Amino acid sequence: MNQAKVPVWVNIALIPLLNITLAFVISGLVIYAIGQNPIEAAGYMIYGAFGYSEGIGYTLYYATNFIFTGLAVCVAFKAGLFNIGGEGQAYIGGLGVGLVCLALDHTMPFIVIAPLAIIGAAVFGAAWAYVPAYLQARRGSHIVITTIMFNFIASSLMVYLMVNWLKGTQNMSLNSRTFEHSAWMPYLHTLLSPLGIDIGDSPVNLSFFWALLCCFGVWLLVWHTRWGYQLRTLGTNPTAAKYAGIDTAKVTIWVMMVSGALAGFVGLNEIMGVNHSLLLNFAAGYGFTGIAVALMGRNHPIGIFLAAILFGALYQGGAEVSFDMPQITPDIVVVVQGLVILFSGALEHMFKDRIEGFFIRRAAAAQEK
Amino acid sequence: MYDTLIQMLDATVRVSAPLILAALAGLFSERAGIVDISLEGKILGSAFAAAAASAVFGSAWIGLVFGIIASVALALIHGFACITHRGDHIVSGVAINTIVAGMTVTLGLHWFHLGGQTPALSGDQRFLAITLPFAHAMQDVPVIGQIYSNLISGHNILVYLAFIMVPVTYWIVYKTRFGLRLRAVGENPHAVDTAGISVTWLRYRAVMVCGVLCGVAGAYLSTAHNAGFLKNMSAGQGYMALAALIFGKWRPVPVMFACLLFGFLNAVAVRLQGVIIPGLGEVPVQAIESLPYVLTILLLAGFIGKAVGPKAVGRPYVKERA
Amino acid sequence: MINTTIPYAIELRDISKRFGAVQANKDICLQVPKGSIHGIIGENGAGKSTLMSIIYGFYEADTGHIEVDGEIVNIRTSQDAIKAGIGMVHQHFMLVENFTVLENVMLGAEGGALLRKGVSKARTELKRLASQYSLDIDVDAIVEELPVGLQQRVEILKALYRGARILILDEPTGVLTPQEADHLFRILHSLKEKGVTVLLITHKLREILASTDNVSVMRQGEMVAHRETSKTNKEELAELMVGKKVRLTVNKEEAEPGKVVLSAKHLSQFDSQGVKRLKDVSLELRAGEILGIAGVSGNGQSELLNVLSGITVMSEGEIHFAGDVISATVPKTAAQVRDMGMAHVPEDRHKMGLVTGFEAYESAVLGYHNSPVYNGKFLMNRKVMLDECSTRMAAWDVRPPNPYLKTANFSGGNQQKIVIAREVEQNPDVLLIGQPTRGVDIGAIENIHEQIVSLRDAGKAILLVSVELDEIMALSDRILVMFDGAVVGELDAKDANERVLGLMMANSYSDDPRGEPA
Amino acid sequence: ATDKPAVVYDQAGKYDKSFNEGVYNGVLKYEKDTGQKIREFEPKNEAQVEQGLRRLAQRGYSPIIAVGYSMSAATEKVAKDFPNIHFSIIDSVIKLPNVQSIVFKEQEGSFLVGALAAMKSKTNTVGFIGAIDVPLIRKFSCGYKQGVKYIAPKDKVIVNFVGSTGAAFSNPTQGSELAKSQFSQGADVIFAAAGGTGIGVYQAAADAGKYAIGVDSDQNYLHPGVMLTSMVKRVDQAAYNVYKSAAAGGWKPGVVTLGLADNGVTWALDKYNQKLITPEMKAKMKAIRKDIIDGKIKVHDYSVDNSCNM
Ligand SMILES: Nc1ncnc2c1ncn2[C@@H]1O[C@H](COP(=O)(O)OP(=O)(O)OP(=O)(O)O)[C@@H](O)[C@H]1O
Ligand SMILES: Nc1ncnc2c1ncn2[C@@H]1O[C@H](COP(=O)(O)OP(=O)(O)OP(=O)(O)O)[C@@H](O)[C@H]1O
Ligand SMILES: [Mg+2]
Ligand SMILES: [Mg+2]
Repeated sequence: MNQAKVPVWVNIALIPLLNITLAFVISGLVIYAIGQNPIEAAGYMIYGAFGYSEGIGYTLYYATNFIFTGLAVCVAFKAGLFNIGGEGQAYIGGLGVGLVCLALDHTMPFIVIAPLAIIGAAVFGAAWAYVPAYLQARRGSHIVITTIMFNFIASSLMVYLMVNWLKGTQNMSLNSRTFEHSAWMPYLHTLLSPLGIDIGDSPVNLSFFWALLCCFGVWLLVWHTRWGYQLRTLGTNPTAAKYAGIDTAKVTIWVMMVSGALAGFVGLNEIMGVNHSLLLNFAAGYGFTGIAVALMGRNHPIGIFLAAILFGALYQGGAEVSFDMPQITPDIVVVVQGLVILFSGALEHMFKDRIEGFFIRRAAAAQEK
Repeated sequence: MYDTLIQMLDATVRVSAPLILAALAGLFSERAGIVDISLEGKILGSAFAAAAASAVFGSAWIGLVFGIIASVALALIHGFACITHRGDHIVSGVAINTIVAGMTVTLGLHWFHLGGQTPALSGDQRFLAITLPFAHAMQDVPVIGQIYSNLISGHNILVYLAFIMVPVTYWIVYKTRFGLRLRAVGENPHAVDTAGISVTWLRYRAVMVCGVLCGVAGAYLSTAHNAGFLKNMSAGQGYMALAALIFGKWRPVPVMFACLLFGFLNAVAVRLQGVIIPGLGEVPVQAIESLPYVLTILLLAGFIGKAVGPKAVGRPYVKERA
Repeated sequence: MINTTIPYAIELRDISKRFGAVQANKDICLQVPKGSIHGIIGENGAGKSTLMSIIYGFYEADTGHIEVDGEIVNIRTSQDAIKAGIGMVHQHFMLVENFTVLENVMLGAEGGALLRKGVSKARTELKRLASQYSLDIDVDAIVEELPVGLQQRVEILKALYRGARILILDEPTGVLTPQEADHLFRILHSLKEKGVTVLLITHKLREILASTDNVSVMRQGEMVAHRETSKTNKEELAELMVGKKVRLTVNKEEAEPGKVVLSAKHLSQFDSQGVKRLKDVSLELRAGEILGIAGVSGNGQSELLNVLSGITVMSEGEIHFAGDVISATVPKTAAQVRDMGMAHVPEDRHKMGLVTGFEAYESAVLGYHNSPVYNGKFLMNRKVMLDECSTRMAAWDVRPPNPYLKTANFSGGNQQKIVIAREVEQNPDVLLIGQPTRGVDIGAIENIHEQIVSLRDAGKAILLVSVELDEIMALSDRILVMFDGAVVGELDAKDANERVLGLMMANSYSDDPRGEPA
Repeated sequence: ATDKPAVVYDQAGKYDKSFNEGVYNGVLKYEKDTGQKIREFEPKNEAQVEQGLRRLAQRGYSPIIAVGYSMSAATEKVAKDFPNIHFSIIDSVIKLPNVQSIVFKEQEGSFLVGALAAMKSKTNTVGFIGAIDVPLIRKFSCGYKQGVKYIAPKDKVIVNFVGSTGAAFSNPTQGSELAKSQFSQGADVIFAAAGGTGIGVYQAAADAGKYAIGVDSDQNYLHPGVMLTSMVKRVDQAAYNVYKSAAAGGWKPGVVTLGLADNGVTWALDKYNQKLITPEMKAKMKAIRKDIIDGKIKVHDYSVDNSCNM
């Protein structure tokens, strides 16, 4: 009821803008404090993230990962589950992609490999989420603990597999052999260059569109199917879910598997899209950042998409800043990221309540006249 | 065999100490209804501040004070976001962890020019092992001699502090006015509010206590267990503490046992590396590494049953009911 | 009408309060004489709870001020209110459920930084209060294990323990049996004799007339009338509240029971602690009749409803329904039972009947979300859901008739209408209905009762669980009484009266006229 | 090509107290000696490795040093796209006409310090702590074991690894626990090849009055009297030489293998550990070194057959 009186642009533009601005002002102070020029840094950052096509490509490439992990957190969250295991699920999802590619790249064309790789990512990611989900649903083991543990186990498993089974023979490097081209997710720039469009060499690839499709899919699934209805009921009122005859254990398990599958798609972008070989540590914190992405995006696909772009820009812009201003170390960029999460995520109400109150009062006053 | 056991238990004590401190910190916070995923960040922040101050002022005690100050400051940020501005607890926690991860290295580089590390600490800059009275004399007494002189004696003061904090926490939570209110506010803040108690101030006090304990945990890492700060040296201990907190169902003594279990499993895993199992050959080191996690999961699934946290945990307090 | 020279216990002047766009209280003035019981009535959403919350310092008024004993007090927090001698029993209890009674009472009045001293003091004080006002309670019991009646007693004890001289009760009898309610009013009267002033909010005019000295009526945020209780009557009050004439009795014809549609045989149910909550309950439900289940809440009615509706699986016994046998070994889920033609209005709409975070049209399909009516091949059909919801809102006079509004933002009465509409409109063979009018104002009650009766007249079988004896007696054709998980008596509605039922509910009735209270 | 030198560190960063820091020291020395600025980049994740290389190549930086085996895939890709830019990769082999691959015979250096450890050990037990159980680390441990066995065939070598995540390189706490565990099993000299985690190992040795062996850079100064020696991998020298030869127009593609003979790997003897090394030990080490260089002692290279069968 309250929201109705507040103009839409206030909520979707003004308030987020204020929050981000404040985050950047504080970041500027930090940068200033270590003797660097914050304005210059901001310039590099914005230019690096959005200023030219290649930079945009990188931003989108990072955003792809964040969309996947953000959606993964979101789906589970909607069912009242806190999936902190996106990291491990992404890692194992990548393993699935890698195995499909390694098995088929010599014999099959891309058209065959791509859907199988998607299935591989989904199945492996889902499988890694299945055990915690099962234990939560049937044994009451707290999902936060089990998913934390599964993140660690995923790392050990991957090192074991890479070192003992999957490592390429050529050198010390812990990569599998490089896939044949048939198992490469096409880059957008290779797709566009025949059309005469040059967008520079960036790693953004077809996975980005798959991520967009997933956004849409999650939106449909969660808000427009009965399955989504069930999971949202479970998430907001478990007693009502029982009353409604919803099999809560089953929904819990399936939700977590969908969540794991979504996280697993990170492997698509990283393994098939960019690295073209199986390797260690490609999940690189995307799973954890996905938590912030999902919550900042208000657990809605559109919000998640926007938050993912923001984080993609921070990653890419951050790399550019430290490239051009070596004194701005990657660690400062991490601080900036944290401040953005703090001010536009955790402190989102700081301005919101006041500004909304202002508009509501104005609307009410107008009504009375 | 007996010696090995004692040594493993000794390692358990060392490794569990910061977990216990951090998990008890989390207990105060979560009992008050504030989810604290930023234990990790507070430990790291305090580890840095403690090592930095200790290096500069030459005293581990001053380091400890600064560690606590840093950690409490972070706790207040968390409180400001979650209590005052009803922000999402998890987002705030993630934010704090991220900020600290970057900030410690940035400041370290800026101040010490050692690549984000603090100078190595020595002597008074560290908390050193304390030998309890008669530890040497008791050494040769069968069974208990070993336990006393090798297991109980010979730790630094923060280890003893960690273990003393368990009964102290129990006492505070169950036997004092503050504890009663603390437990109440995590279950039903409305009840606390209508009883004429400020929910905000109560929760702030809880997160500050949390900050103090995390501060000690961080100082332990950099000025007692190790001798200096290294980037990301908390290495996920905050998350393990959180897991222990849930494992111990938000109760001080079970939480301590959960921490000891994690510590013990770690000690076991360390010993088991390279062990050859007849018939199977050498167990891959990665399997041994995962052992603590796998065992934890099995225990959780087998015996612990459902862990139900404080009812209002993670939910911002708004006066009108949902 | 009131002597102005004696200061009032509490006086409100021009209190206004706005929530966003909603003017919850507007220029409210109220004077409550010392040592009186003052009733406040009004429709759902009239602003009663808001006003009381302002007095208790839970909300801060936008304008106006409060005087206690003739002096202006600045009440900004509950602490200020407590200091001014005001205590409040909230509509939704403000208890820490996993605390003991003692801990709940002490919370905020611990009497020192350590609990130990305070504990012994609290024990003695509670013992004194218990004997003075007959408020007996096991102080070491865990609150969530107590029946609601006793939970409320804890709330009252909390207020008295803090030395309240003005006691506010917001809909205190909504969850009580007549005996419990009587007991409450006896307590209130003895409080009154000790000089305590009582402010009482209730939807039950009977209680107002029986127990209060004065009554004030609120409508849409404003105080619209004050009456001396002795000089008014039900009809006038009802009209003041709703703004139109209200029929206060249920019109219903004699039942014409048909064949048995549901029979339950020897149902028993153990809870997770292994306590037997339902004991060997057998019953038959016929088409075209309303079977009332009377009983003090917490005597197995909820378990009975849950077992019958498939929410929990019985431990023993079986149910014959729609040509099927449901038993512990061959259970059916709530969804299956629903498909077989059973609808269920749960006792607690917030916990079970609705998802308060959903928009109304989504809550309006809860339990039927799998129905082909609402589903296309892959997606749910929002348009159908919205249209249907709008239609029903109009038919059931849900206010506001906005299917997009969040369920939480409807008042209790309107939420209840959404639930009942949903279940009734499924045209079920059997309708289980728990506490249909709890917390609902009289205008809405009239509507709900009419609907239940017309459903019966359409040949449906209805099982009605209610702690309101008036409701049980007005609606039922046959009445079962439950006590401690078992059925302890069965009556024809014609033979039922409040005294008999009340005694049966306390399990102290015997057919032998001489041995009346056992 | 124009001489615009650059370097991309791996994700551990240039202050990792060992490998990257070694390169960094070479960079510093070169900057000091020539006054020429070297462009540095520290990536934060996999993607930024390639991004950094590509960006430098685009801007015409050459030669570009890629630090560490984890960068080989990215380097290979970028090098293919920029055939005119010179790349030097450390610890990995890439067969491209514009890539120089610099690899070290870690096994030889490890053999030496293993021998020294065996000579020093009174308990006939020595330890090895690696960060992650990966081939490169196994190359260290394999050489170390051979060295120990060469001196004392019956001596026990306890091998432990820290973990499987990136944190394994910066977890001094676990390092110190592993060290304490090894000490309690009788070890009195521990060789740590675990980046920042080693700091915990050395500290534990200092606290327990035992010996530790540093890795990559000369770490003897960290705990004089405790650090028995360091297995120095002269990445600093290697980096320095890349820039120097490039400046002189002498940069060449192909594989450069640096072993004992080239002083690419060695054991550190300086004022901090002088007192720990007796003249006999010193002489023995000299002899072993010579034998390895002369091929009299064959040190098995783990990476040849992925096994440590001696
Ligand atoms: N916390 C709140 N936020 C916004 N609006 C509110 C809030 N509480 C009450 N209101 C508004 O104030 C009005 C009065 O609500 P209140 O709860 O006082 O009614 P009531 O008379 O107690 O109703 P009932 O008989 O159902 O208990 C409501 O119609 C609602 O619109
Ligand atoms: N958060 C809120 N925002 C807006 N309006 C609210 C809010 N909470 C309550 N209300 C309004 O307050 C009024 C009273 O609601 P409330 O839930 O108190 O009804 P109730 O009859 O007291 O409920 P119940 O019978 O279940 O106890 C409703 O009209 C509702 O619209
Ligand atoms: Mg009310
Ligand atoms: Mg009500």
